[in-house]
Amino acid sequence: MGILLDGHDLVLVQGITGREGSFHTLQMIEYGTQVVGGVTPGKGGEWVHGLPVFDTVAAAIEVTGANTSLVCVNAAHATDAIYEAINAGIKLIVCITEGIPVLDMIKLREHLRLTGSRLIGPNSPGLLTPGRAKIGIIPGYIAMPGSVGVVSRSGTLTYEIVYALTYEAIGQTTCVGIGGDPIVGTNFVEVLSMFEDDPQTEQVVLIGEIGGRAEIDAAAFIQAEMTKPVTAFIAGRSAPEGQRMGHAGAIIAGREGSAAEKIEALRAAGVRIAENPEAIPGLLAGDRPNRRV
Amino acid sequence: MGILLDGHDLVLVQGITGREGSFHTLQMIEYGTQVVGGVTPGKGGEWVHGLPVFDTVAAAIEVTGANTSLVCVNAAHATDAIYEAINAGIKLIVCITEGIPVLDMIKLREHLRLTGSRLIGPNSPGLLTPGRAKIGIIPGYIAMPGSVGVVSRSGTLTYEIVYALTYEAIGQTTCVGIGGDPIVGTNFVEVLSMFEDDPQTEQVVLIGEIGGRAEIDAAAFIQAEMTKPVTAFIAGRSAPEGQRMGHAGAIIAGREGSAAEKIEALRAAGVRIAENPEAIPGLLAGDRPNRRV
Amino acid sequence: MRLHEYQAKQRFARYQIPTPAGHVVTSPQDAYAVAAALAQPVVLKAQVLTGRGGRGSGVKAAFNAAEAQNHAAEMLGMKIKGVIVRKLLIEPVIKSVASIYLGITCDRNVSRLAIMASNAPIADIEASAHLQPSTIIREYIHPFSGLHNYQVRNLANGLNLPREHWDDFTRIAQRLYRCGIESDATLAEIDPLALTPDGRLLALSSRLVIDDNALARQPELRAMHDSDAELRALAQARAAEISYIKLSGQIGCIVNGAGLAMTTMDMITTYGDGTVGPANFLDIGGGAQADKVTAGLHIILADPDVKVILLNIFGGTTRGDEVARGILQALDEIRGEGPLVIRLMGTHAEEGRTLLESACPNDLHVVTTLNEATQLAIAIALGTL
Amino acid sequence: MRLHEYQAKQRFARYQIPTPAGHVVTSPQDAYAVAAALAQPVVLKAQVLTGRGGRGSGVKAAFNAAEAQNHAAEMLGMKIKGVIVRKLLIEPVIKSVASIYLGITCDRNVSRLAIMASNAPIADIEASAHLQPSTIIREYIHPFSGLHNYQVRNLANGLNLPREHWDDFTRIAQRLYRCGIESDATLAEIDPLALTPDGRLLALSSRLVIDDNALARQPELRAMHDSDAELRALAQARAAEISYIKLSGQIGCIVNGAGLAMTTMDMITTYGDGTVGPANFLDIGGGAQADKVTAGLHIILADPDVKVILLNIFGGTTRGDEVARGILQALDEIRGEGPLVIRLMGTHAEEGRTLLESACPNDLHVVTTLNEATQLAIAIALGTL
Repeated sequence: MGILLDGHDLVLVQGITGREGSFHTLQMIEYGTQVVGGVTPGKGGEWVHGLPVFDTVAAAIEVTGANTSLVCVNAAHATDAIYEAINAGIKLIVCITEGIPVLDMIKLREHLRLTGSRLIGPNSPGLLTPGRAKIGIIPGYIAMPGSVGVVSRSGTLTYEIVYALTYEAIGQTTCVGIGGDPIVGTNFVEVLSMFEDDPQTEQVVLIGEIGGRAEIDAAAFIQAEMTKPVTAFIAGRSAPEGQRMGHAGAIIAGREGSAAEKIEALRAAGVRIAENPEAIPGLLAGDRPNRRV
Repeated sequence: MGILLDGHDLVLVQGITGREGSFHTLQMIEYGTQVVGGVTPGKGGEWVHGLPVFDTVAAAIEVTGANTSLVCVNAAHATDAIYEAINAGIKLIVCITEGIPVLDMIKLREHLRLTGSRLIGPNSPGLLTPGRAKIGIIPGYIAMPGSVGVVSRSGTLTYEIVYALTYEAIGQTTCVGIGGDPIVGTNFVEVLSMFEDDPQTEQVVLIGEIGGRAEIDAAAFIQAEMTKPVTAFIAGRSAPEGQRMGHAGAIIAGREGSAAEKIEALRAAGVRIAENPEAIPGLLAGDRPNRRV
Repeated sequence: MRLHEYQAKQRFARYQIPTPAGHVVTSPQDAYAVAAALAQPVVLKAQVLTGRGGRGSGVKAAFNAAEAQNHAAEMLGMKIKGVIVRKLLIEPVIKSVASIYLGITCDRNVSRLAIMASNAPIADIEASAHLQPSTIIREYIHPFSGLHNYQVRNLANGLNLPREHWDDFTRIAQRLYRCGIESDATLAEIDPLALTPDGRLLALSSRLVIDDNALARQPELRAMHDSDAELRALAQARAAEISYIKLSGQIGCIVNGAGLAMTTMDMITTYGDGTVGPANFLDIGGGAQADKVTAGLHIILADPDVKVILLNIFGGTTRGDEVARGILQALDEIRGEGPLVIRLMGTHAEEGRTLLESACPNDLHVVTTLNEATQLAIAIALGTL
Repeated sequence: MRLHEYQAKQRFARYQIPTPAGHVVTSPQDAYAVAAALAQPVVLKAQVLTGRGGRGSGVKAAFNAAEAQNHAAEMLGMKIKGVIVRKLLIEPVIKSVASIYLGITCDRNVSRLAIMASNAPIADIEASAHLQPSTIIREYIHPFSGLHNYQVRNLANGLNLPREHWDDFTRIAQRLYRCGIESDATLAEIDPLALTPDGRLLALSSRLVIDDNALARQPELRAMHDSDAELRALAQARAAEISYIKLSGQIGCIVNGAGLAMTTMDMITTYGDGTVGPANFLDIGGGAQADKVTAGLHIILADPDVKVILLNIFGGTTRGDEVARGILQALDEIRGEGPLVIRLMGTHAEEGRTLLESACPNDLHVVTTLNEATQLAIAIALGTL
């Protein structure tokens, strides 16, 4: 069944009438996700792909019983949409929006601590449980059901690696993009812990990058708490110091956040390190069928 | 032993070098309170009544082991002092300061919810466990040890009533002034609940006034949860609507907050209502000695 | 501290909340000039700080400049609840196709600000903050994360406001919130917020009440206080930092502590039995400082209704003899006339009472209990002593 | 987005943070005039936006106006890390008896802002936010209740700052905090905050870095961006909303997605083995829009170091044939020269690759895997193909 999605997910799309929102709503429906409606303030009463659009999240929940939301709203309005979802009682919120100011995220992070809602992202490709459902923009065709959990801070790099697994017929339980911003709602450790507890997941692939110490914390958690094998790839080994590498969060500050430091910590925790994405399938634990799809 | 003070209270006075701070520190020491030091920023290293003065609460705790604080700081700096106490780990804070802006208290109240600290006040005379200790400015001579818990929103009116009890040789377990502001750290219900749980307390006197619905909430709690008899006095039966009666919190807004409404609710909860303060001793439950002190 | 409507609107304008193009005048001539310049029907609003002013006799409409001048001549100098009208706000009459109430105040019962909106006027927002009539839509504002746009949309939705006005409404609500917060307002309201035939939202009437406790850090707002527009005694009390409220009875009260002051008032009312009552509420604060007693006596002696003064002091940690000396010093400064009942309690109160009795026997009655004090004052007021 | 030091100081001045009386000049003559007017020794600081500018060759002291003019003549027009110096900030030399570092930045590991102070300069505050060297005093700022005065006192206490300066220090720290918050700064620092012989605290050097993501709501700050003072390619990338960093190698990279772009860069570095490397990091964002490919190609073709371009696109939900048509359109617009390796993956990628191969065979190599793409580009750069 995978993590985070539990089969009773009734999904709302905030920003459903936008170009992206509408496109990805269709993709999600086609993949099998139970999308039950959307929210666009001022457009309540319209219909998108046969789904009702509401003015407010509260109204959408009342009618549809939604418990999960994809926030597909531009950066200027994204935190408002997330607060609305939290305060209306949505339990799982996935935000794909890039470019939310860091001071807004600091506040939102604190607010999240005080509520029972979980945020994945922002600046996340979302999450996908192969063959079952997806929330976000991860392309469905790259994945197949299986027993590897994937967690990542990247977007297309994640697709690359998931595709490489699928190409080698190695399926996944759930693929989770936690987002590339310096402050995100859910971190590596939380997702690793879910994979550890998930009976379907047999091993985990972690895709990290430079910046911050999320991977260092992950290494500590893996060493102390995890029984399942972990294979990792860290992007940015050749990145210069002090430069933001595309992702707002991908920056080496002084001695902190370098790929070398992270690789060292993960290795010390018993994690196998891939030199490049295409090397990951070969590093996985166990006897996996090596046939082409 | 009474409530709130547990005999291991090591008290700090924030604002100890001020006129009021210094005066009441001495009064507290003379009453038997274990005052262990004081804080006045910029005056660390001085001594007041033989007690060391520190620049910061953190330093004071480190040296003295203080776990309780009296905030005796003017309104412009009082919330800063309270945040300092909370964040340094002080568990019980009594604030006698009058005139803290309501927007500051709204924020502080929310912050308190998220921490393990309790605030009594602001605009409170403090608390006193007769014959044992006091924190604040309640005069010691008005009280005597006994079995009546007293909780009040007022200052001198509390003295009046405690004195009336003592005059009739009716002693008290603890006298608690929760403060006369619209937003306070600890409300009637919380103190009533402590009295209910306190084995020494046999009955309770509640001194309320117009404004807000703290007494209505108290009535609901008394009806639902309390086994001990409660006697109440509510000030402001003749107060006009829409006028602030001295205390920032004492104002009748529309139909809400009138003495009549409160008296009715308390009566309905089985509380005896005194028509004037001097009538309280006569209304108390049980056979009390009626001799003069 | 209440601001005048024109002051509140000036403040609103700084936060880009749209208001009618108004002007304040102090003479009928200026009223003519302003109305002539506006060249359309106008409304004249008396600027006084008594209760929920700006309504009733304090508001008049005029179709032209001459009529405005006539109204102004009538209104300027008239008294509203005892206060002389010195300023008029003149604004164009605005046509509206819909009226919205929008206000922010503190709901003390949940320790939060509440923003409320309604399609009908709300008579008393502070009361409504807790009471929940179904015609009022309400959102609580989180003290840390503030007012969210979605909350304003919830209000707009509840009001059935046409969607083309949602953005405008959201901007105005956010500005009202910012204005309120940054002004330390305990009440910030627009009543009504009018929807004009050409589709604009306009704050026709506005009200800002500033937290007295925050005036020290709001020097600009404090300076806006117009003590000419409130009762003289209130202005004096404010200056002396004592709390005073005029009532309709004959017994002037000076008490230390708000709860005790209310109790004194209540007992006079009860024992006075409809014939005699308290002339005022007056709280000089927890201590018993001589200068506040002096200021209190000044205010009460100026009240023609007062037949007897009741001074009720519970000394707390202050010694009774010190309190007594303070009272004597105040009486000495004042040299007022009329009977005075003094009830003095607290540490060393007996010494204090002795001091008072020996120093100043004429018309001065020193007692011990609250009951005695009240009943004696009532007897004096009734002339039955 | 970094501000110039003079811009940061203008911003500081608005928040009443005391700074030296500085002026910006663009000519030696003006430098003379400013130094003459200041009538005391001055310091000239080149205003360029390269790394931690305002240090090293970019700073010169002058004892008098003539010397200031000479220095200015030398400095104006010189290059610092490839950027021409066009503006100098001239300030009086300030004597100081003590120097304090004071800075605020985000500690992402605890999701909070941290305010840090030290008696020694902090080389890299963002790194120090998490690392905890004992010479740095630090307080975390609660996102809701903000910076408390007591926290600033804790800093002052830790610095052993004489107490007579605590109030001043607290005011400055609170203003720096407000300035930072209201400017959406990811870094606001004063280094050093000097204590002058006459007992004032003065911000000698200042640094403000604005969150790029917040520029939309900071129009005033966005307008302050000086694209003349940074590398041309950076300014172009900023305008096209793509992320670009110049590196020292020969293979120009255009990739969609930051992680994939870094990975491409890493693989070139590894396989290039010290001989060949990436010429840049360039992320056109998650999608694969033609206009961003065009902008990326423009920037890379202007780089004389580039010998071959590697375009690595993983299409995600975008169809491969659409991506291919976008690339062809971009190439058509650009009409640039030089070899190009294209790796295209994603849905319908094969159709896309076929389209690319058939449309534009000269110097264009279409491949499937990351390994192939990297090694082919390296071979071309080395001339071994």
